[in-house]
Amino acid sequence: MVAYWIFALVSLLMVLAALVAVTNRNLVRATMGLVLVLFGNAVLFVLLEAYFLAVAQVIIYIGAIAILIVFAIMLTRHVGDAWGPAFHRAWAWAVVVAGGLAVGLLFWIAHWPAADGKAKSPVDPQYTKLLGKALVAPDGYVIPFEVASALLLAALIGAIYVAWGGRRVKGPYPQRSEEKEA
Amino acid sequence: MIPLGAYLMVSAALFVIGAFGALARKSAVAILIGLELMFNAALLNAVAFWRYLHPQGFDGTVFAIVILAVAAAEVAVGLALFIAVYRRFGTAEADEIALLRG
Amino acid sequence: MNSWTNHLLTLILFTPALGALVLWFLPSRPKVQRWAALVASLVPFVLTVVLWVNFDFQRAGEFQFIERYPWYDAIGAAYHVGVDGLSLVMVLLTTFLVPLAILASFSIQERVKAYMMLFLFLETGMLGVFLALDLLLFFVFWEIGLVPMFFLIFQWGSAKGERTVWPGFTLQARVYAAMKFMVYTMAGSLGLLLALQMLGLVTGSFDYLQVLERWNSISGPVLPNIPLYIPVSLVKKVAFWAFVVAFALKVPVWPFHTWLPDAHTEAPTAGSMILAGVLLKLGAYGFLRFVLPLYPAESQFYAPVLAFLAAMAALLGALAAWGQWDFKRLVAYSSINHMGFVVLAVAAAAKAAGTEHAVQALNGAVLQMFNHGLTAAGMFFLVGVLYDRAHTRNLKDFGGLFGTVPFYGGVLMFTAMASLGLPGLNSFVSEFLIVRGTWPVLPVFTAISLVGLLFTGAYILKGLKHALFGPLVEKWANLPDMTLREVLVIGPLMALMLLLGIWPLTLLDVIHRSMVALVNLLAG
Amino acid sequence: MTNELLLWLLPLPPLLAFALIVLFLNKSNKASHTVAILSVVLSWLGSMVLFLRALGIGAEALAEHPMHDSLVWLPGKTSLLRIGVYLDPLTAVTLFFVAWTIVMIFVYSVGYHNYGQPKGDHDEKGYPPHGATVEEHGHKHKVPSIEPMYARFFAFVSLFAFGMYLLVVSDNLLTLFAGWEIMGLCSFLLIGFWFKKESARAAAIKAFMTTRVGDVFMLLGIAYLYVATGSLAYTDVFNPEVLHQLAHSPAPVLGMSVAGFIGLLLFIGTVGKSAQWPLHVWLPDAMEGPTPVSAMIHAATMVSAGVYLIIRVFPLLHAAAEVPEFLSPMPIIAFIGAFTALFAATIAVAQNDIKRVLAYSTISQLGYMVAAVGIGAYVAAAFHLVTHAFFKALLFLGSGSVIHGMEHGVLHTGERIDPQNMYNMGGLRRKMPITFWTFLIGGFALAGFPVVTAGFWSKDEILGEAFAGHHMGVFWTLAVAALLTAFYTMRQITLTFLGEPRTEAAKHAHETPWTMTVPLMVLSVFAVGYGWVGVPKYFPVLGGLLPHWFQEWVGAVFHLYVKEEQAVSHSLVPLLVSILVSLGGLALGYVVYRGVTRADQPDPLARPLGPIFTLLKNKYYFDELYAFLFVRPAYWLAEVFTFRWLDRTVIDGILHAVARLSWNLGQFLRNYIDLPLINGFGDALGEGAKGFGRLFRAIQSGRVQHYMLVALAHVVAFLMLVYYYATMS
Repeated sequence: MVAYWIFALVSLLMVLAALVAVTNRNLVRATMGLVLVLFGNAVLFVLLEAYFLAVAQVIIYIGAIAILIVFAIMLTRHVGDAWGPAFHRAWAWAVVVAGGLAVGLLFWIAHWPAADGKAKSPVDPQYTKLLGKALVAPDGYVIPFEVASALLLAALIGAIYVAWGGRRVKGPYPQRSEEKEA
Repeated sequence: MIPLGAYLMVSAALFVIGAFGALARKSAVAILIGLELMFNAALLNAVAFWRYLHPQGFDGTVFAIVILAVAAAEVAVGLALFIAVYRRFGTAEADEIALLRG
Repeated sequence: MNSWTNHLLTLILFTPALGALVLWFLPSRPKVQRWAALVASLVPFVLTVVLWVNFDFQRAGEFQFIERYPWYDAIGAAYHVGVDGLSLVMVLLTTFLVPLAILASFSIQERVKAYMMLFLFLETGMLGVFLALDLLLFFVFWEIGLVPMFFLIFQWGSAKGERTVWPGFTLQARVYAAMKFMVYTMAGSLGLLLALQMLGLVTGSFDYLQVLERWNSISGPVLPNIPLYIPVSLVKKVAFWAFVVAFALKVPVWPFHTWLPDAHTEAPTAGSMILAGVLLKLGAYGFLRFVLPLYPAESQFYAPVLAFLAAMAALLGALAAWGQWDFKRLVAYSSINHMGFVVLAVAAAAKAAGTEHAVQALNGAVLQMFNHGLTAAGMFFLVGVLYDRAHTRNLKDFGGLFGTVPFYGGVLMFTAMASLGLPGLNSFVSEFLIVRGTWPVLPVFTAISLVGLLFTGAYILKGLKHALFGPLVEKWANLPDMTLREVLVIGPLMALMLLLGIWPLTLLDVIHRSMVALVNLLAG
Repeated sequence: MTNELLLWLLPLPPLLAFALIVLFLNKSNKASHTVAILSVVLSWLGSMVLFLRALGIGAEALAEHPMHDSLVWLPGKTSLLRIGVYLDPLTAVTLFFVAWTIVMIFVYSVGYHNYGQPKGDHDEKGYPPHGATVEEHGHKHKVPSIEPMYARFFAFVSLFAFGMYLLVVSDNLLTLFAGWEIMGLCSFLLIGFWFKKESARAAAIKAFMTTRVGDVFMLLGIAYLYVATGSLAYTDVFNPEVLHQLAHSPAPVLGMSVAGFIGLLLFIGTVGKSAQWPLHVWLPDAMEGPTPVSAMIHAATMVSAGVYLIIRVFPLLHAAAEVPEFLSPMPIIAFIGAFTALFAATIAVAQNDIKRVLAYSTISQLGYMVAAVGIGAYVAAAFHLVTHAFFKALLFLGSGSVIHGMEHGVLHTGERIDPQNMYNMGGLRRKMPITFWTFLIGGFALAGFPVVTAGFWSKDEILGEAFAGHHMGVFWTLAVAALLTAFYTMRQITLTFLGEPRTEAAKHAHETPWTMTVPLMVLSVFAVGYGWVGVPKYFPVLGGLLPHWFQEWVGAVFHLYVKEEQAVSHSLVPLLVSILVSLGGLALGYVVYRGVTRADQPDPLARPLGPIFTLLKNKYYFDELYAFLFVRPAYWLAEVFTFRWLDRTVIDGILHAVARLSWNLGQFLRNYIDLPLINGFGDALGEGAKGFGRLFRAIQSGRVQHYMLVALAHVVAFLMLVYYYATMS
């Protein structure tokens, strides 16, 4: 029963935090909203008995991604405290599309028979260990795993390159006045 | 036990909110936040389906892990681009940058 | 002989190119670039002096300091370099002139790094032509020299003026000149390349000495190695003309000369110095090194034709120079006049193979090449000095400068007199030797050339008359005299002009020895 | 010091002075002239030492064993060209007069260029000095000002002196030619000394170009000689065997022997240098230079060089004339000389410029010498060369002194008249006594005043030789020329010094400073005295009193090659003719011109001679003729024909036509082959895609969010579609 309450509370909090994250014009606060959502997600993972993923969620999302966003905001100093409008002019279209999406999804979930089903079996207590083995097993998931690693590495190098790129000073060599003499 | 539909509803709500944010916000970072929300929704979906439909298998978990990795990569590249764009244009308002215009 | 002198020629050949690379990595500040380029060009000069000191003058007719490494072994081409008396003199001229030209280009302000690098590459190209003992290597360097010169004219040429090629198609003068220079030389190289390849195929080697030996000993009605079934004599004639045209374009011989006034006039001052000073000699060198030894019979047969063209160059070059009002173009045409004598001497030597006349004519020709290198470079530099100050080259704009800039006036007078052939200065000796060598062999053409010599006086005096003499044009009343840098450029040139005028044996000794060897080779 | 070393060193001091002045001393007037004069005095000293030593050796011994030293200069396959120094009796006498006149001219230049005078008010480098204003005795007046390019002048004349010494001491034709050309350069520089004057500039160019015509032929002659003999040294070339061989081998042209042809070529050099007809036009214009230059060029050095050359190569000419199968150059030489002598003398009669008269007289006198060589009287030619050098230098320097005095007067009175026009003078004998007396001596020497002047002896000898050799044409031509010479000389003296001053300036003329008068006095001693060394033996009364030193001395040089002339009966006809024309001309000149009293009076000869006088005054229109015949056509040939037409129109035209053809060919290939056929298909394809793209361009806004929006909208639409079909089924 506690689980129900926790679920309800956390879900509500997550939706509210998500709304903060997408509406607040202060990007730091929006990021805080995002962090809250991410944290709520981790809680839900625990409820779903996916402990490894819950830990990964906290470490990767909150520990890395959210921090990265905060850093990015701080690096571009006055973006963080910009006081312009939060949305662009065509935001109404976004509402329409998002609304349509919401209606569609809700409809779909409501009409899906499996939506109110229960879990068929409990989770193996050794599950995390098995998962680890499956990830590196040749007949298991080693290829997706490696592809993901390669993707990460590529993204890392690309990110460094892109962020580093503009540092060179462009334009002609500035001449000193003494060299202009004959 | 909490029905699967509840998780799916939360996930859908997060997804729609994230989509709205990604579509409507001006700031590139805010768009990124919206995208992160959508990723999380997908993640939640994946984990929920695994738990309810196929708890013995690894597909759902691995899928979630891959999503995690992709999200991390996406955010890294996105932020790098953001910084580069900010340096070059002095702004990070996505609607002001239209280099891809045909 | 030390071990490092075994590689002296390679060092001389590639230090300029190496210097150009070093320049690339140095800061782009003009001051740094200029001095670095000067130093880089002085190194080969010092090495040439070392070469001169170590050269065995008793054996000036043979190749010395030979270096040979396989290059395209499959077709018999090698990196093969060496010097005899003729190359030695030409190498000395090149390495002597380039530092002076670089010093003269200190007034260049734009893109100094690129300019200096091109100049140093140019030096390597020119030196390669004089040092190569392999036909393919020779051709490679022959073409290499072309590229930097093209860009020097194209990029740093004079800013003003345009030429209408045909109605409705007008080009900037320097673009026109650069294109003309390029097209002419390429046109000549085409035949040269074909002929060189034919030689390589027939003899199975591109090595100069081997080609020389095998080519001249070919017997039988058709060529070996080539299924052409064309008579040998015809092939030889065609190849002879391919060579002659390529070199005649470069010298240039009338009527292939019209690129020269354009290129010389539009090129930057130092570019003109090198063009007139060294590049023209490549053609004359080609005649001496390749045409005469490879085609003695054809040369002898066609000598009157060549002499006719040379005499026309000497006469019409002088006349056209006299008709100029652009001072630089006047000097440019004077090159045609002077180089005409060189070719005339070559023709006479070909006709009178093996005689005293041939030796005297060739002595004169080689000395004239060197002398013209000095005087033409000096004249172009002095015109450049004037242009730097007045920004015009039109003789009608000048007048009375002898009082305003007496030092410049004296220097110009000296150089002009050297160019005119005043006894006591260098050109006289070579002109005298040429006349002495050609008169008994080709009296009519010598007589025509002597009329040209008369007009040499006319155009030199025209230049002096309008620049130095006459009423002073008010706007030049405060023209500054020569600076120390300019004196340092012209000083060595003048010193050498005087030295060679008074004591020509300094150079003639080595020239004579190698020319005797050449003439003996021709006589068989 | 050995003779040979001294010979080597002889030309060097002036060269050193030139270098010193040009490089270091050009700022100091005093240092410049000190160094220059010191250098020529050194050379003079050396020359005198050598001359005395030569006298000590004696003519015969010296002719057989001349002082000679040489070194290798050019290599050859079989022979080496040597250059060196050489002194035989001819060199010795030449050296004697060259050294003396050069020193005198240098000293004179100091005064002539107003050393010690103030700087001019408006003087400028390149123009003659215009005078300076000074305050004296409480009022301002103008005095001559110092030459603004004083140092430069001494540099140039030093180089000139070097050229002459080099020419004289050479043992071969090559270094002789070097000295010859260096003098040519210096004459160019000195005639154009006031280089901003238009007339001076034109005259300098004219002088250089005209002499260069001769020089080119001469260079060819030298080269030919080198070809033929393998040497250029006098000792080698004038070897009887070599000469014999040269005289007997045919030259390629003109039906001459090699010797004759070479001689003719060398003679053309002389024609240019010694201003013989038809290359005489430059010399009168050369008067644009400062007066000491005129003296240098026309007396002591340059023009003498031409005559010296043909005397030097006389053995060659003689050898050529000895062989009857071939055409001999000698008659040509004699004709040109005699013709020039008369021709120039007639022009001199009608000139008013004091220096111009002397210039034409120089041409005329040089014609005498050339004619003398042409008839084989080389000793007489050499003798006249020497005496003429002395008295003509004297006359030029004297005329310079007159002009200087007149300029003083012009400055003083401010009259705007030409100080060189003789009609503006008159009565100067009282104002400038030293100048007058020395000029008189020089003039009488030129006119050949009997017995006392040097000119008489040398001219008489030429006439005598012509008469004796039965060259009657030459003899009478020269006799008429001598009459005219005496006439215009007296005309000059009368107009300049006698009578009363015709202008204010002439009244205020002034005797010149000692630096100018002393050289005049020294030279007048020679103008009188030098004649006494050449008194012929047959001369009544005086003959035999003095030995005919000159004949022995110079004759000794050539009697190795030239057969001794048979002693002809010495007729008194030439002697009487000589005396008659001299005295008659002088008297006539005085009678005609003593009546000139006004400066603007027409020439007394103008009326009786009519158009002939105009013709003479305009120098037979030779300048105009040459401009029409040679200069303008050559210029047209150069600028219009060669450059504009041949190079620019024909050769470049062909080139451009080829370029245009290639261009058009390329255009054709592009327009009719490439574009329609090959590109047409591709273009159609491309155009289709392009039109398609244009349609869709509108949705390519470039904004990320648009794309996302559209994508999600489609997801929504898709979901709805799925739902629709799901509910339908």
